Amino acid sequence: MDNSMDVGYSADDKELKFVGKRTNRPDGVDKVTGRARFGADARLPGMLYGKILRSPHAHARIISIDTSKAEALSGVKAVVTRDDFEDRDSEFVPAGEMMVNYRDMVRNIMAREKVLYDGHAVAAVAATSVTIAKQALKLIDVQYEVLPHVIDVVEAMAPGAPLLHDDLFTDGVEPKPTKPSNVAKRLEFNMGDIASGFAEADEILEKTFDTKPVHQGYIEPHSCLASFSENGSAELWCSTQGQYLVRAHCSKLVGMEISKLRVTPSEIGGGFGGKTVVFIEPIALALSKKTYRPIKITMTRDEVFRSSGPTSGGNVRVKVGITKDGKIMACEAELKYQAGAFQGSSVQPGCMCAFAPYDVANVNVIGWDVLSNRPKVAAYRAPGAPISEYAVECVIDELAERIGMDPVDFRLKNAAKEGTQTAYGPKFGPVGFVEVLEATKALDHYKIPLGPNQGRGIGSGFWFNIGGETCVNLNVNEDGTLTLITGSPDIGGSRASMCNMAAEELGIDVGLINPIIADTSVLGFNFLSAGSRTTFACGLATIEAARNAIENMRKRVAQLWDIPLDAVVWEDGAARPASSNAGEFEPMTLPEIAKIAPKTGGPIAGHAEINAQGAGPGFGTHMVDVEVDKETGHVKVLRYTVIQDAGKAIHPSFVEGQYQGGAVQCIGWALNEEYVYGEDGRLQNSGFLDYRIPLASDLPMIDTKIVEVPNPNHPYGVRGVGETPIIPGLAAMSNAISNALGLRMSELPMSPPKVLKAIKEASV
Amino acid sequence: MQYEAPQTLDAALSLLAGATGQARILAGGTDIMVQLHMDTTDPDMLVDIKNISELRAITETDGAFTIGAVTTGAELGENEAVKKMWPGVVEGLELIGSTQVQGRATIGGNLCNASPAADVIPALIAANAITNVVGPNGSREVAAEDIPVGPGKTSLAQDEIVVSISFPARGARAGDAYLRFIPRTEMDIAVVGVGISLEVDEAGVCTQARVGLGAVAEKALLVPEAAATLIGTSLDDAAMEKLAAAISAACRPINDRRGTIEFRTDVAGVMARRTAKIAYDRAVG
Amino acid sequence: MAKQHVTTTVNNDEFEFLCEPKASMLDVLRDELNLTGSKEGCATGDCGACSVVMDGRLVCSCLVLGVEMEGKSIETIEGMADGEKLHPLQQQFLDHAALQCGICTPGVLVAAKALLEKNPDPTETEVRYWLAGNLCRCTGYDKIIRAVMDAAKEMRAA
Amino acid sequence: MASGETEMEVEATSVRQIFRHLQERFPNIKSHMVDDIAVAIDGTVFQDAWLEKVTENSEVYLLPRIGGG
Repeated sequence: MDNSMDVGYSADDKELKFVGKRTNRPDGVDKVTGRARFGADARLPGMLYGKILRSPHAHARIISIDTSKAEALSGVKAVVTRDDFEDRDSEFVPAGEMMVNYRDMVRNIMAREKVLYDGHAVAAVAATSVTIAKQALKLIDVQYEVLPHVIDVVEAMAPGAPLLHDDLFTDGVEPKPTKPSNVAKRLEFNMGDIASGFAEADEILEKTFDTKPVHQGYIEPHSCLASFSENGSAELWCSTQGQYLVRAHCSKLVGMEISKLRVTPSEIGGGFGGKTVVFIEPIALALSKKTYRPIKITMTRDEVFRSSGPTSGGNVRVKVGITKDGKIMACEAELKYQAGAFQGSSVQPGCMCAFAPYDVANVNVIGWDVLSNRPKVAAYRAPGAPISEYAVECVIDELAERIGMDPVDFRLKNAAKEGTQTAYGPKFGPVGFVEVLEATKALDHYKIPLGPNQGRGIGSGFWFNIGGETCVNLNVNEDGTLTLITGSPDIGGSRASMCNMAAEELGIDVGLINPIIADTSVLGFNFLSAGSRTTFACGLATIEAARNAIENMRKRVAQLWDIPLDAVVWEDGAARPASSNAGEFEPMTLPEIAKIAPKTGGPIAGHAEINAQGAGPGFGTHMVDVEVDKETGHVKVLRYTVIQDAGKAIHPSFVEGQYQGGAVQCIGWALNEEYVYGEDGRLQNSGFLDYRIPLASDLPMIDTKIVEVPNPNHPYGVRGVGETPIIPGLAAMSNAISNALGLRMSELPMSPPKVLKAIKEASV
Repeated sequence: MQYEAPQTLDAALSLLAGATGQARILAGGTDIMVQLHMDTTDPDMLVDIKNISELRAITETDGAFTIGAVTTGAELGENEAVKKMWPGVVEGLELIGSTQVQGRATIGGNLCNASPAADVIPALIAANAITNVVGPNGSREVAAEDIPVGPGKTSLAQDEIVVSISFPARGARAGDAYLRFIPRTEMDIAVVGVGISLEVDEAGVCTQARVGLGAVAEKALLVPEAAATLIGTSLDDAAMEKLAAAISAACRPINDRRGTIEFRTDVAGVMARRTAKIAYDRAVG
Repeated sequence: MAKQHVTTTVNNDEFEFLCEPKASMLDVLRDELNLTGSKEGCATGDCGACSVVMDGRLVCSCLVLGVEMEGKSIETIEGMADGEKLHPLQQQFLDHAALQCGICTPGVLVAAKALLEKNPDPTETEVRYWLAGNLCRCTGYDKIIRAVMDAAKEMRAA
Repeated sequence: MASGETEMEVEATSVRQIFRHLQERFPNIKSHMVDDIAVAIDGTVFQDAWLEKVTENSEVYLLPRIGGG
């Protein structure tokens, strides 16, 4: 991107008409009438149904796969197994989200030498009906040699643990190990002198925390519809956070040129990071390539839990030293994160975020990326950060209590601000943590007296936010309306935000802009709707496209008026002479310019192809009041407030929505959500009955306070808001329960059996 | 699979009697539909009994209620007379699942599904409810606690149908209640469930009591030794402690994804005390 | 597996179709009648995304057999708006931004409508418990509850 | 950084030039590591920005790429 892009004006110096307003959501009516088409809502003539055979074992060698009986069943049109996917070399390539190793990915979508987790795909069938496809799966004979398995992260690191890959040697340790293990990687971040930092501390607290893997829990199961043509090209419709990443992965896994695969994103029924990778899409393409018929695959809810990409569970040791007046002197942490069956957990961002909210001179963070017989993890909102920051925020809270300091004051005293050196690299630019904490202190919520068995907890959190590759086209239509074409799936109202920004730039009514989410053939590469980038990065591109369209319209008018381009300005949706010196001209409105466009050089559009840089970090704090039933361990959430720096809320309703949704995901993660495995290594709660996400009846209203400390790298100051809200709540909940009970818990979820056990142990 | 929806009890009985292979009765379907989806049941015939009028009726004779087996939670919740007399039974049925499930799930279905954690069964046991069963050889009466024999297993033959459930008439100073423990506030399967029905004399002393206990054994249990701790008391603290102890002693739960042995045993006692208090307050009036 | 002939009414339109005895009403609505507004989130009655009203009762269409639709009257999300006029609940959901991804929205709206027909003046707690079987992962329910309360108010005033 | 070095001065006018210096100085750095690195220039984070300008006194930090959910 051209970083010198003239930002024009800051959010403060002009009355904004649409930015910051609660405008109508362009896709809203379709979504309240059932018309909107999500992943499973597509169908094509001649369509076949795909079903996937999945491993019943946590860990087993595949001796043989016999598909002959299935293939012989009437109505079965194709069967694919590992033999239908070409092996890939082990090579890490950047593919957007994280570094990707296609050797692993080809094994994750279809097991090769071994099955590595309960639910790992082994074969897939295409048939004329779902019923026949399911029958065919039962006819596939897979011979397994069952191997010992390991589920827990600490057990997986122990010597002698069952090995998932005998060619995995820990990266990042010296000397390089000669024996394989389940530990893929060690990483370390250092700053200052940790030993002398602790030496200067008056109080030191060291504790170890445990969290369980949780699932993003989007309500829409993965679904796709693939159609391969005899000419070697293919179309793919799917529910994804990034059609371009789907295209990149699928073209590689299926073996086709990128230009020949056209991916259309459906409306997406939730993702939260879980729809940033591919599972069923390459399989549908492979089945379609065999049959030249459209193939639809929709996961069941059971498959979503067993076979998609939940997030890591983690084991985190934190040690923090402070002076008696509350200055943090040294911070140390060791993070062990589950990656699942293949390397690549979110331990790295977990390490980077751990102490980022605080201005500390001496920091040491060590991370371990650990494999076990679970599905390969995917991102889940601020991947890695909630786990490490939960542990840190619990320790911070307990230390504040020890020295008798208010938990908000303690954080304020140590809060990162502009110029603070982080342990992961940069010094912060302008950030809003202090403003967030001051807004927290000012809340009425903070002053409400608590009753018996009630407690209040605070937690804070940090996420980087990101930019990335983005393309936007803005077509000026002949009637003066505009079509805004972006490549970022709208996962929570982003179309409305884009229209707000475009309308603000163009000086026209927001209702004149119709936004479209494009398929991969329309625009250049767009990164995912993830990492809290969409409003920031797609917003930047939208603004640039709007300014480009304005410039093109000014050019036409300058030519018509026969005056220089810089003598034509754009104001309130019309081209006007810059001053009376430029000449006497009636302003030309956008519709007027559009109407005569064919006669002034042809259609008018604006466009932007950028790699958005300079995302602004996001800080947030959650405050929660709970009441604990001391006889049962049941926790009731009484009040909840989210305070977060948005930079600028382009559409406040959807910013609040991100805060509220993130907070409730925190409540679920903190209280009840967890993957439960049996002794046999099989998942025991692969449905919404026993994977207990919060219900409407479990919750109070979720109050929000939007703080706005503008990001200087965005014309309106946007930071991005989607990730940060899932970080602070885990510790806030833990600290609230601790406060209610007068004891400290150090594991998640704080489900009733665990809370009751903690109460009983404390009373002994 | 063949689906039949007979209009009369006789037609239903002859379908069941004539079935080759496995025939299952479809009431509200909130369990069978899940089993069909998960491929854990594959019956040859489903006999939908919801169109049979005797199975839908709610009648009262001198304070004794008979509730048709396919009465749904939503329907029972709208019946003020039953709610007044047997609030605990209604609570048990109404706690099952969501509003949506309430529109389907039936009292007879919940009983015959024979889940150890079924919500209505402890309440039925406490209420001393009698199940009216018909089969090819005529009708018989079975105590509610004798219907389930293990997880998903009943004492009924494949060709028998539960027509209705009868509740005895009782005195003015009587009350019942059902409470369960779940991790959330709705939608969960009971980790522990306790139904208690009792009667008191004019002085507020408990004269009769029955206690049903769910989710802590292979089937819902009648716990007479727990009931005995209440009789002759005004549910004072000492009696409540004895009740909790008796309940915990009756528990023989398992560790599973919903709770631990230790937790279930503890919380069963807590739930029993709370349930008894509600039932007592209702009895005293 | 012999299919059975079923005649039913959906959103006041009569339909006839042949139904596999094991197919759920949700499968029939989506695959036979092309009414894809009802969503499958779980197929086990745990998420409420497939909520419809059958003969006046709110049910999960995944927990009803397609063959049970015989002679019944079904209301789905597709029948909620009156021509181009949205139902007050639909409009309030838009005004409150009570949806993010929108996958749970049809089920929530159908369930909320059933509530307001039964209880025009529900408390917040009553709304929360009525909607406990409608999972939403995006919103934290806050704006949904506000939208339902405001729609109730609007409908009472009408 | 390799061989325990954590700070160095390089002459460069762009991010790409900094990466080239690094690879010359530490030949063991694999190309994917360079691909997997973001930079912070005077407090602002840049990812995949080879052509981004740095000035004489720019403070440049290397950090891992960041994704998100």
